[in-house]
Parts: sequence; C-alpha cells; structure tokens
Amino acid sequence: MSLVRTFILLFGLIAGFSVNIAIAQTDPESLRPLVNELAKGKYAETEKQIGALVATGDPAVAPALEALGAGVLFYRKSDGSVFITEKAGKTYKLTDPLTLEAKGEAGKREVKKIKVNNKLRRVIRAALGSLTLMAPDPEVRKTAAEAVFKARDPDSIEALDIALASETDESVQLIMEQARAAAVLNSDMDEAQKINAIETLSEMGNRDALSLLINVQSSSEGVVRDAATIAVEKIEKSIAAWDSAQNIWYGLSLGSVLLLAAIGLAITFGVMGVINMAHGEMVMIGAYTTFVVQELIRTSAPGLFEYSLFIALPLAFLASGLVGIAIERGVIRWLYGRPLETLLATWGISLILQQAVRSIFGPTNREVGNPDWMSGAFELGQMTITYNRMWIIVFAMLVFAGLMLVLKKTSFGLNTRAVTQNRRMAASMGIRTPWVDALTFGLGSGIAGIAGVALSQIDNVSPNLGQGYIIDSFMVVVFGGVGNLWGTLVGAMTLGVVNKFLEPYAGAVLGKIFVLVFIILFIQKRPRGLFALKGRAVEA
Amino acid sequence: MMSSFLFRAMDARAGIFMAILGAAIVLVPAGNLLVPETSPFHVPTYAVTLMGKYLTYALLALAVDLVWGYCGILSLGHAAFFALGGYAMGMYLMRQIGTRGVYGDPILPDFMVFLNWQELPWYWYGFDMFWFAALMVVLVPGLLAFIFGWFAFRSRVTGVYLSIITQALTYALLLAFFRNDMGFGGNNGLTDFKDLLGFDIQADTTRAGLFAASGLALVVCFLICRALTRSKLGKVLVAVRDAESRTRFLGYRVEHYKLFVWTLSAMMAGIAGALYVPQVGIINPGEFAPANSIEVVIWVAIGGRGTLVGAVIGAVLVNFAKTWFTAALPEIWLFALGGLFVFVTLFLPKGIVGTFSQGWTALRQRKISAAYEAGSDEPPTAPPHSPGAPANVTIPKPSAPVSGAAEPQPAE
Amino acid sequence: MARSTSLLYLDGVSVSFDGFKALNELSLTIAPGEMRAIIGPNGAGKTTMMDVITGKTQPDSGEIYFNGAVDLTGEDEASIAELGIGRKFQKPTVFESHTIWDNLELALKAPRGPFSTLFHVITGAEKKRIEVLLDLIRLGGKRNELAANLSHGQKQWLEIGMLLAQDPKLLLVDEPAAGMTDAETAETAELLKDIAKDHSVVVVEHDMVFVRSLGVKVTVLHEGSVLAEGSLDHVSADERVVEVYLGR
Amino acid sequence: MKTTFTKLAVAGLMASTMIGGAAAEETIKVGVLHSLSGTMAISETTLKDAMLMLIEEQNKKGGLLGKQLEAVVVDPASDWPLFAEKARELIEVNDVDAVFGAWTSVSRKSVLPVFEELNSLLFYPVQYEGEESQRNVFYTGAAPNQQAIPAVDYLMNEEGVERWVLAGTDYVYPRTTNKILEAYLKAKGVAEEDILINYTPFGHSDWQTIVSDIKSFGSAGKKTAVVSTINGDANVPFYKELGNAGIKAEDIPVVAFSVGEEELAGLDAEPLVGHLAAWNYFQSADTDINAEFIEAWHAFIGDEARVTNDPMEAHFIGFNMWVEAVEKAGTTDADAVIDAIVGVSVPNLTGGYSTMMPNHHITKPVLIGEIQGDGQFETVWETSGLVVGDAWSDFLDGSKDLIADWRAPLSCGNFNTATGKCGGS
Repeated sequence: MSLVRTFILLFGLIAGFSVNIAIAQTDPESLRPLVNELAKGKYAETEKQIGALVATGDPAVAPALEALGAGVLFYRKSDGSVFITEKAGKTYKLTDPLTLEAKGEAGKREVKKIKVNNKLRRVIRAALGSLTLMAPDPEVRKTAAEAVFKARDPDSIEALDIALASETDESVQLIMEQARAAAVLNSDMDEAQKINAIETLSEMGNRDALSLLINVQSSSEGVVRDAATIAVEKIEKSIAAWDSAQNIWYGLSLGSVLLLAAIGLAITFGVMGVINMAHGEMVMIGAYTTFVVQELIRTSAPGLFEYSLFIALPLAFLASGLVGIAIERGVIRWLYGRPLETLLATWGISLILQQAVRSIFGPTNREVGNPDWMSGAFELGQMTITYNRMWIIVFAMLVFAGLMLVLKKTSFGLNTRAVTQNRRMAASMGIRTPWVDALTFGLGSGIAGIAGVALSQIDNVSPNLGQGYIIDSFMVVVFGGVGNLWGTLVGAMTLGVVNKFLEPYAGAVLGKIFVLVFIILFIQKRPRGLFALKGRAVEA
Repeated sequence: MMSSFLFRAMDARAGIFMAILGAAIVLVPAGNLLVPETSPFHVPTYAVTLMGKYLTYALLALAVDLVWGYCGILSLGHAAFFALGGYAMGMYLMRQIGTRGVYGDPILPDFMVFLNWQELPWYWYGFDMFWFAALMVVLVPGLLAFIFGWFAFRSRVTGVYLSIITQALTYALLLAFFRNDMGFGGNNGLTDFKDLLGFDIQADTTRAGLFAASGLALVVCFLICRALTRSKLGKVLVAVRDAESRTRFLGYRVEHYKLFVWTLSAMMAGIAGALYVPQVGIINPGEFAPANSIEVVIWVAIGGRGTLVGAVIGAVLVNFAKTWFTAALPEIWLFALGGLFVFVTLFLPKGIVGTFSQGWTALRQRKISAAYEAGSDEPPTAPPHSPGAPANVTIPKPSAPVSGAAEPQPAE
Repeated sequence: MARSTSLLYLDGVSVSFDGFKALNELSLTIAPGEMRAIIGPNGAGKTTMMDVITGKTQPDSGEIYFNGAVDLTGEDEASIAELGIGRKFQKPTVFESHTIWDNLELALKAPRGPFSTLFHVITGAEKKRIEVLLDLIRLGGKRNELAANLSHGQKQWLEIGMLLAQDPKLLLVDEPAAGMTDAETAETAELLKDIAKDHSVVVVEHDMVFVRSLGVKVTVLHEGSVLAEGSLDHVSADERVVEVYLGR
Repeated sequence: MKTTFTKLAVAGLMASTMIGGAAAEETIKVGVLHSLSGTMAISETTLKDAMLMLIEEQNKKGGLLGKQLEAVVVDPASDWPLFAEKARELIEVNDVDAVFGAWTSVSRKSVLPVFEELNSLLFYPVQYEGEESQRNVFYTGAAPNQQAIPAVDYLMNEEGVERWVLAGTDYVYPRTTNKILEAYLKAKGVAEEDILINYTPFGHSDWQTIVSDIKSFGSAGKKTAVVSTINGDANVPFYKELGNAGIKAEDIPVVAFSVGEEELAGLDAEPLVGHLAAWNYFQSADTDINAEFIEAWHAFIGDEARVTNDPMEAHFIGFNMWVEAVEKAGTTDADAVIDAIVGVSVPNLTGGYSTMMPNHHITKPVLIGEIQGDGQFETVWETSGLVVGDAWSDFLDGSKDLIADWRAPLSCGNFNTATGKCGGS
C-alpha cells in the first residue's frame, strides 16, 4: 500500500512540475469541484466524472485518478471532499489530491472509499496514458504509451503526434508509434495510413499486435484486410515457433521444481537407503520457516521484506536439518539394514509432523509473499518468462552444484560416501559413523528445507504441501537411478520437459498419466533407472 | 493329491484362527438379527458393517502379505487391484438401480445422464449380469496384474524400483479414474446403490449377509494362501525372497513364480474390493490413492510380515484404531496413529504375531521336515503346542542371531 | 580340443562394463569328466566368466557351447541350470530361513514349474537322495536346523550339497575354501575330489595350497583372458604368471 | 488374539459413546462431520470451528427446547467412505439429532444413503453442482443458478465479454457447472469457438501452460474472461502464476466460484485486484448482523486475522433454520423437523432473510465481488432480490422437466412435470 502511495506522490510531483513548465498553469482549485464530484453516484456516474476530469487535459488531475484506480481515493462523509488516503493502523492519513499536501488524519468511519470496478480501472488507465505522455520521466511516458496502446482510442492520435514530435527516447518512441498504429486502425483514417499501421504492428509481432490485427481482419475490407491477413499469418508463424521454445522453458521450470523437491530425497533415500516418507514434510517445514520469517519481518522490520528469502534459506536449512537429525537419532538409526521398516516409521513420522504443523499454524493456507524481484515477468522474443520461475531454475542449479561440491570435495562428503558404501570398513578406519549418518540425514533434510523456501513462492503453504511432492520425488529419484545425483538431475529435467510437451496435446491430466506410463515402461527397459551402475557389483 | 494340498493348510494356529473367524461369521449376524435390540448382546448394524469392512481390509492385507511376506515383492500399488474389483462390483450395482435413479433412465447411470451421455459406453455392457460382474471382479485385476507382472518380472525389476512403479501404476489409474471422460463417474465415483442380487442393500439382513460373505471369502483365501505357502511352491517363494539369484541358478524360473502369486494376490485384492463396495456404499478414485497402498503395507508390517494371520490382525487392529481415534480424538488422532507406527517399528520389529511367536516359525519348519523325513506322507497334524509356548523342543533354541531367520530381508 | 567333444566350450568371449573389459577374447575348453582349477589375481575375470557361462551376464561377442552342441548365449539362468550346469557362489548363498532339509529338497532335480511345485508331494526316492546328500556334506545331524544358523564352512558345504542335488553335469565352484579353517579346507578338497569322480568340475580358487591338494590341470586368467594353462607346477614356473601374481 | 480384539472393540465403542454422551441425559446432540485432517482439512476445519461457535452461542441463549446443545465432532479425514461410516456412527452410536457437514460433492454423495436409511438430517453448507434434492438433506450453499449464471450475466453485460475460458478442476461440480454455462452461453449467442473448456487434476500446481493458453486465447481480438471452477488447493498456484504472467483483471478478468476470503488469505492479493468471485456472502458485507458475527468469530477463535466466508454463512443460516424448525415443531424428531423447516425464514448476514424452500434449497442474494489488495472482496454487483436455489437446472437436457417439492402431498425430490410422475423421466 505504501509503495503505491509513494509512487503516486512522486508521480504527482513530476507531473505537476512538468505542467508548470510545459502548459499554462491552471489554478488547482478550479479543478477541485470536478474532483469532489467523484464522491457522488455509482459506477456509471463515476465514469462520466472521470471523462470530465480528463477533458480538462490538465495533468494535475493525474494523481487523483491514479489513486482512484488503486482504490485509495476516499471521500470524507462530513463534507464530501476527496482525499488520497493511506492506512495507518486504525486511521487513515489524508492527502490533498490536487496540491498533494498532507491534510491530517481521519477515523475509519469518517471516510469512505470511492468504489471502482474493472471497467473504471480500464478507463482510468487509458486516461492517465493520454495525460502523461509528456511526463519528463521516460518510464512514466513508456507506461503512458502502453496504456494508450491498450485503449486504442482514435482521439489520442493527436496527443501521440505531439508527444512523438518531441520524444527523444527511442524505446518510448517505438511504443508510441505502436500505440498510434493501434489507434489509427481503430479510427476512420484512409487506407494508406492503416496499411502503414498494420506494418508497424506486424513488426511488433506479439500477441497484443495479433489480437488487434485479427480484429482489423474481421472488420475491414479490401487492401486493408489483405494486409492484415498477411500480417496475421506472419505473426502466427513466428509465435508458433516461439511456442516450442516456451514449452522447453516450461519443462525446465517444472523440472527444476521436481529437482528441488527430489534432491533431498536423493540423499536420504538414494544415498542412505532410507525410504523416507517424511521427506515431503521436511519441504513443508522449510516453507513454514519462510512463513515465520516473513511474519517476523512484517511485524518488526518491514524494510527487510525484499531479503526475506535470503534470511529464510539458512534458517529453513537449519530447521529441517535439525528435525532430520532428531528423526535419525531418535528412530532411523535403529533401522539401518532394514530399509522397508524405515518406510513404516517415516510414514508415521510424516503423519505426526503434518498434524503438528496443523496444530501450530492452523489447517489453512498461510500467505508467503513474493518479494518484488520474484514477481512479474519479462518478454524474451515472444516468450514470457516469469521471474519466480527463472530464479527457481537458477536456484535449483545452484543447490545441485553446491550439493555435488559438498559430496565430492569435502571430507564430510568423503566420509558420507565411505559410510554408505561400507559401514563396517568406514568405522574401522576411525570414521564416527553415527555422526556421519546423522549429519548426512540432516543434510538431506536441510536441502529439502531450502527447497521448501523456493516452493513456498509458487505453491500453497499448507500442512498438505509435502504430500503433494512425495510421490513425484520418489518417481524422479527412481527414474534417474537410486544413488546417483546426476540421475536425479537428468531425471527431473526429462520428466519436466516430457510432461510439458505432452500437456498441450493431451491436457494436464492425460499428460501426467502418460508420464507415469512412460516411467513404468522405461523401468522395464532399464530396471535400475537412467543412470544405473553396471557390472557384477550391482547384484550381490 | 488335491486333498492333501488343501489339508496341508491346517494346523493348530490356522485352526484357532479359523475357529474364531467361523464363530464371528455366525455370531455377529446372529447377534444383529436374532438378538433383540434391548439385549446387551445385540450387535448394532453399525458394528456389523464396520466389521464387515475390516474383514475386506483384512483380505486385502492377506493378499499383500502373500506377495510381500513370502515372495519379497513390496507392492505399493495393491489398492489399485482392490479398487478395480470394487469398480467392477460398483458397475453391477449401478446397473441394478435401473429406473430408480433420479432421472429414471433405465440404462444410463445418473452421472451419465446429467453429463449428457447419449449411450452406455461399451465397457459397461454385461455388468447388469451378476455372474459377469463377479467374473470381472477377479479377471480385471488379475489381467492387469498379469500384464504388469509379465513385463516387470521378465525385465527383472526388483526392490524399490518395482515398488515405485507399482505406485506409478496406481497413481496413473487414480488420475485416469478421476477423469469424467472415462465414464466411471469421475471423482464422485459410483454411489447410491439400491440392491444386490435382488436384496435391498440397506436391509440389516443384507448387511449381515455381506459380513458373512466377507468372512467366508477371508477364510477361503486364507486357506488357499496357507496351503500355498506350505507347499513346495511356498518354499520356492521364500527362497526367491531370501536369495533370488540362488533360486534362479537352481533352475527355477523366478519370474513365473512371481507372476503366479502376484496375479493370484491381485485377484484376492479384487474380491476384497468387490465385497467392500456394497458395505461402504461408494467406490471412487480415492481408493487408488498411493497412500492407501502404503497403509496396507503398514497393516501387514504391524501384524507381522510373512505370517498371514498377522496380516489379518494388523488390518483389523489398525483400522479399529483409526475408527476409534477419529471419533475419540478427532483433533489429534494422527499423533496417535503416527506414534503407533513408529512404536511398532521400533519395539515390535517382527510385528505383533512375529513377536509373540518368535522362534516358532523355525520350530514349525523343523516339525514339517521331521514329519516328512519320518516317512509319513501325511502332512503333520496339529502340533501339541500353542504359538506362544513352544513345547518339547529337543534342539536348543537358537540364541541371538535368530533375526536372520525369522526376519525376511528385502529383495533389494 | 574340438567343440563337438567338449563339455564346455568358450571361444573368443568378450564382456565389457562401461568400457572396462572384464573378459577379453577368452577361450577355454573343459572336457567331459574333467576337473579344472582356475586361478588368477583379483579382477582377472574369474567371476565374470562364471556369470557368462551361467547366463547371468550376456557376452558382447564370442561363442559358448555346452555338451558340444547347445549354444548357451541367449539362455537365461534357469534354463542353463536345467541343462545341467550348477553353480556355487563366492559368498555362500543358501536359503537362510529354510532348514537344511528344505534347502536340499528345493535343489533336488524335479519339475521346476510353479504348478508342479504347488501340488508336489515328496517321494520316498527323494527322501533317500536327501539322506545320501546329508551324509555326503556331513550335515545329517543338523537337518532340521535353519540354514541361517550354520557356520560359514557348513554353509559352503550345504551349497555344494545343493549343487549335487541338482545332479548337474558340470559344477562351477567359486572359492569353496574361502574363510575356512585349514581342517575344513582339507575336507572340502576331499569332498570336491569325491564329486569329481562322476561330475565335471570347474573350481575357481585363490588358495594355492588348496589348488595343489586338488592336483588337477590349472588355468591362469589375467585381464580377462587365459595367460597360462597346465599343471600347477608348470604354470607357477611361467614367468608371466609370477609377474602377474607378484610383479606389479 | 480375537479376544483382545473383542475387548478392544467393546472398550472402543464404549469410549466413543462415553465421549459422545459425557454430559449425557438432558442434551440435544448435534453432529459435526467435517474433515480435520487430509486434503480437505484446509477448508473444513474452519467450518467445524464455526459450528462449535454457533452451538456455544445458542447455549448462551438458553439452548434449545430448554436443553443444552452438545456438539459431537468426528474426523472423516478427507476419506469419502469414512464419511459414510462416521455419519452412521454419529447417528447410530452417538444419537445426534442433526448433522452439519461435508464439503466435497463426493463426501455428500457418500453420506446420502446413510441419512436416508437412518432418517436423520444433514445440512450441507457448500456451493455445489445441483441436480439433487433429497428428503433428509438441506442445501444451504448455492446451486448453480445462485452463483454461476449471475456471474456470467455480469461479465457479459458490464464488461462486454464475448470470449470465454471455462477452467475447472476435473470433477463433478466444475463439469456440471461448465455444462450448464456452456448451454447458457450458447443460448445467448456465443459461438462454439469462443468457448474454451479446460480441466486440470486436483491439486494441480504447475499452471504455466494453462495460463499461457489463456493468454493466447485472449489475444483473438475479443474481450475475454475466465470462469474458474478450480478447486480450493490449486487456486493459490493458479493465481500466483496469473499475477506473475501479468494477466491483469482489466484485460482478462477471472471470475471464480470456489475462491473466497479463506483462499485469498493464503496469498498476496495485490496482483489480483479486480479479479472476481461470485458468492452469496462476503466478509465485507456492510451490515450490523455481519459485524456481530465477525466479532463473535474473532472472539471465539482468538485471532483477529481470521476471515469469514460464504460456507460459514451457510452454516449460520442452516443452523438457525434448524433451531427455528425444532422450536416450531417442539421436537427434534427428523420427520417433524423436515415438515416444519420448509418456509422457515432466518436473517442472513447480508442484511436480508433466507427462506428454506420446498426443494430443500434456500433463497439467497447473489453478489459479485472484486478482489481487493487486502484479500477482501468489494461487492460490485448484486441481484436486486433473492434468488431461489434451483435443484434441477433448466439448462440440462435430463433435468429441465424435473422439480423438487418435499411438502405433502407431492413429497418428491425429482418430480417430472412432463410425465407427471415422481422418479425422473
């Protein structure tokens, strides 16, 4: 909420400032009756009132409109005057929508929000676009041009022409031209103009352009229609090509989620041979740790929110790792050499952990927020890449690399491999096997915990979180070949990509069924997974 | 030859077990139907159905114990066969509804009517006849198990790899049956049954009858399992469990043995499912859930793996605990159940039956061999001792490392 | 020796695991009734050779014939066992949760299908045969003991007994004396010599004393192929053999 | 071992009876049949708490018929056959007079025969697919005509939507609702190619492909909206993906029938502002009775941050209707209550009254709300009057001739007006 407000203030200042220079100054007070009008009537009236404000052409109304769209424009019940508000505990801080001066505070019951709906938000977005095309900040101009593009309003052509004439930033210029083209196609200008516009959009080549062009195609005739048809075909072709790239991306993204979920299991199950049914709950503990960290940050240090995940990572590792060590010391160490019984005991433990979380945090979903750098998306060609998915892929790779490093390059890793390969021999060489067992199990659980941090960004944080991943995790580890971390990596990525390539054709449900059948058949071909050891050592 | 095969199934332990089951089959329905409700000996219908359900679970556990306990195949997908049997029965019961459905369509089940299905899919044909449905109850799970096992055992998929692909199998079926396009009622499954072989499914007599049928099925399957495991084939199975490649080098085609018990076990699970459905009144894809299969394995482990009786006891006990806990401690019962699992694993590693009759397995083996060796073709009759108290043992009881014997090692 | 008159005939057999050549153009022939000792350092390919003969591992190339005419490549363990090749593992492998008696009963030559075993009732002849074997492996007194409770040496014997129960034409015996006391080793040698009277036997062994006490033709394997062949004295005089065993 | 079992069994049955009947004698027992563990615990536990609160409040007011009410809580553990077993246990062993419970369609289907056989009462508080009317069941949640159709009308009229994505979880509620909507949209002149129907499994967590499909479906030059019948758990990742992919409500609005305040509490609502939901109650409803209810709820649960939602209101209405009907009948006897409850009117939380109709559905206002940044909804549209729940949809071939009326002399849940017979077509 405060972010929005800061933005509005900043934005207002800039807009106001530019007004002072660019256009003859109007007295803000002359706008006030129009702004106060907003408090009256229902959506239909509000829409008209917005139109009236925009008709003044005065950028000074921009902050009020922006606040209206964001749902922070309120009116005072006593006198009907309108304010931008910010919630501060039980009261609201008031700001004058035109002068942007602080106007004190008001209680909850003294003010009332001016309601907006989607339609109004669309109107406001378009209006703000045309009002701020000349703003000094290129970012603001860019946003404005994008808004004008979406509005496709022929009336904005004039404003765009003026803005284009003085535009210096090339990227903004491009968007303005596209916006102009969109508006031209929606107007009754001559064919030559329209064909020009079609070319501009054809260059643009994305789905927005496609959407516009399809419209043109169906609503026009003759040369324009032909030009539109050609452009549509061209764009559709290029989008189809990008679609396979997009699919691979989705597959890698799903694969990295599977990898994260499975990699801890690759240690506790793959390396140590514990059929760890409580693995999912370790992931869950990691996710809940993230929740607790964010809660603490929200209440005591809101500034740190952007870093919450970095704070949560080591804590989640510790929390899950310690629980893992406790489980190993308390239960599993009595069961080495009896792997099937670990299934039983860890199943019991998983029930207990689920219920424990349910009792402590309640049965409902808990909110784990995405920091700004995990939100949103960017375009790469015609692909949309969301930041959270991208970071999760990067993160999964880092975790994998880190784990490899620990197991291959540290003495702890050496000990782990020694103990899991030949316990008695390792013990007689002076390795403290109980410690190594506990720490290895702790490591696997801890990794599951940090996977939980990542998964909290894309999935529910609820007591059922772990159950959703346990089967997939076992599939990945077994498909890749038990005891081989590279197998887990390749297995996860293969299953992810296969799944995503099947999904558009078969649908999500059938796609998943096919993947399972594929695993069953694959295991027939390679009964010990993708990366199986060969030779006579395998079967004793 | 056949008679001696079946006769082999009997001994003291089996006898006691069968006597108790037999008594239950007679007494529970009698207590429900004949004893007046005011009497303290009256068995409420609620309890009859509940116990009937336990018995079908026990049969499922028995099926799992046959493959896991004796042949070392850890199936994490047996619920799939159970559910398939259940669906076959459910389809029969759906067809019996006839025009009594809410839309009154004589052919189509309700869920098809409101999803605008125009005609009955081909795989629903025949299910209006009980004999056909009954055949399908064993045939469908059996066939699936046969095909699956044919590939898996030939490819020598063993250990956790086999366990995980059985899990993949049941998971895939779960997703498939969830699909409404499959024509099995999607998530809601099949429900609202009216009657079975003309008997009102809600009538007390039908419930008592179903209870008795479940008990009888359990007895018959128990006898079969018992005879099987005590035949030479049973010995081969245990040999496969303990040292698969040794068995191969002796010339036994291990995959045939596995396929045989695997298919048989799937058929038994199918029967269990078919008896389960009319008693609980619904079959839906939730029965395919991998967690269900894991639970069955846990019942067997708690009762005692490789003991048959243990599987039955484990299934009844755990489910009884669940019934009790969910009512008595609704908010925290998972702590209790989870704790029970951990406790049993740590302190009763051989399960209940295994712990109580420790060493008895070994004795029994000796007894049998001794009897054979003594030249009598008669299978040994009931030895004069109960499971808990081994008597007249000439050979000193093996001391510490008995675990290697009575404790079956996983196939892996 | 020609293939047609041999009992076991290997020619140019190669096996590799992930690039490592376990067997390299191995050729070897065993005559009917022969007893042969195979020695070689660790990794020489002895166990892999047994795996290849018994069908556990399929060779990448080469020929394997049994009885002069039967092609063993492509057959699985069970059918090769049925043909009459018995194998004893390096690590004694018996059915630990069965009694000695049951172990032998399972091994006895009889129909191996699931349905034949399901309805199988033990016959008097079978019992007699088991008795004979029990005497032979000196475990008569422990017939009702679980195999798990046997000592290491007794398990070795039991396994040999099971081999005999199969009534094979050829016995492949992998390190029968491993982990035995000197007395047991000597007894085992006697036992094997007894057996060799009416079976062909291939013995893989490390223990030179043991091999010497068998007094048979010796084949030395090295890096997956035959290095030398002949009497023990003959091969131990071979410089290459000395180098392989002591050199490196 | 059998003896041990019998002993345990007896002990167990006694124990559960004891717990049920601890205060014994002069109480009226009310069963609460909601999953407290397993996948549905996430939604149902709240309803269990709501019931306990309602019962506590009623007891403060002096109970019912001069007796105290007593809640009997069991956990059917999201296991559908277990619902039937527990329902039987509540009625037969614990002797409850009414049961409030179930959430999913399948759990309701599972318990139906039990209530019919044992002639007891079930109040079912969740919006559902309709196509059902049973003598012993009272449907206090919305039927499709009380939720889905008004929402589509709103989008069509107010937002000018011409192209529709019907996205749902693959189970009976979305299937039926989408069938009805498809028929409805076609009747309104929407072309076949302007409707995209998509189903996903339960708990689906990877929405990348589907969100991108929606995006490309939306770029065909016509105003597009998504009608979501996606089930509870899968919504959080769906909305997260939607927000991240930059699909704004102004461009492609999503209207959901299964997303309420409780689901939104699990995610950051800021990117979702403007997406819609259709319900019969929002926590934001500005009425005194709602303020009281929320205050009582917060006091009961001890957490100011807990939200209220539509199924809770349904229990509120259902419970009050039952109380009133019992008082009217002077007994808790099922038959008497079934006769008495039709026509009973109780206040709902949005400022009006809801009435139990002869088809055992209730009258409700339909509200369309937009998601706000704080995870609440703002009502942007509501029906002018109350809408009567329609058990049998007029848009499905099989059911358009069916009506339900449980009053004598008709007393039928599926009366066919075309053939004049009770019992379907």
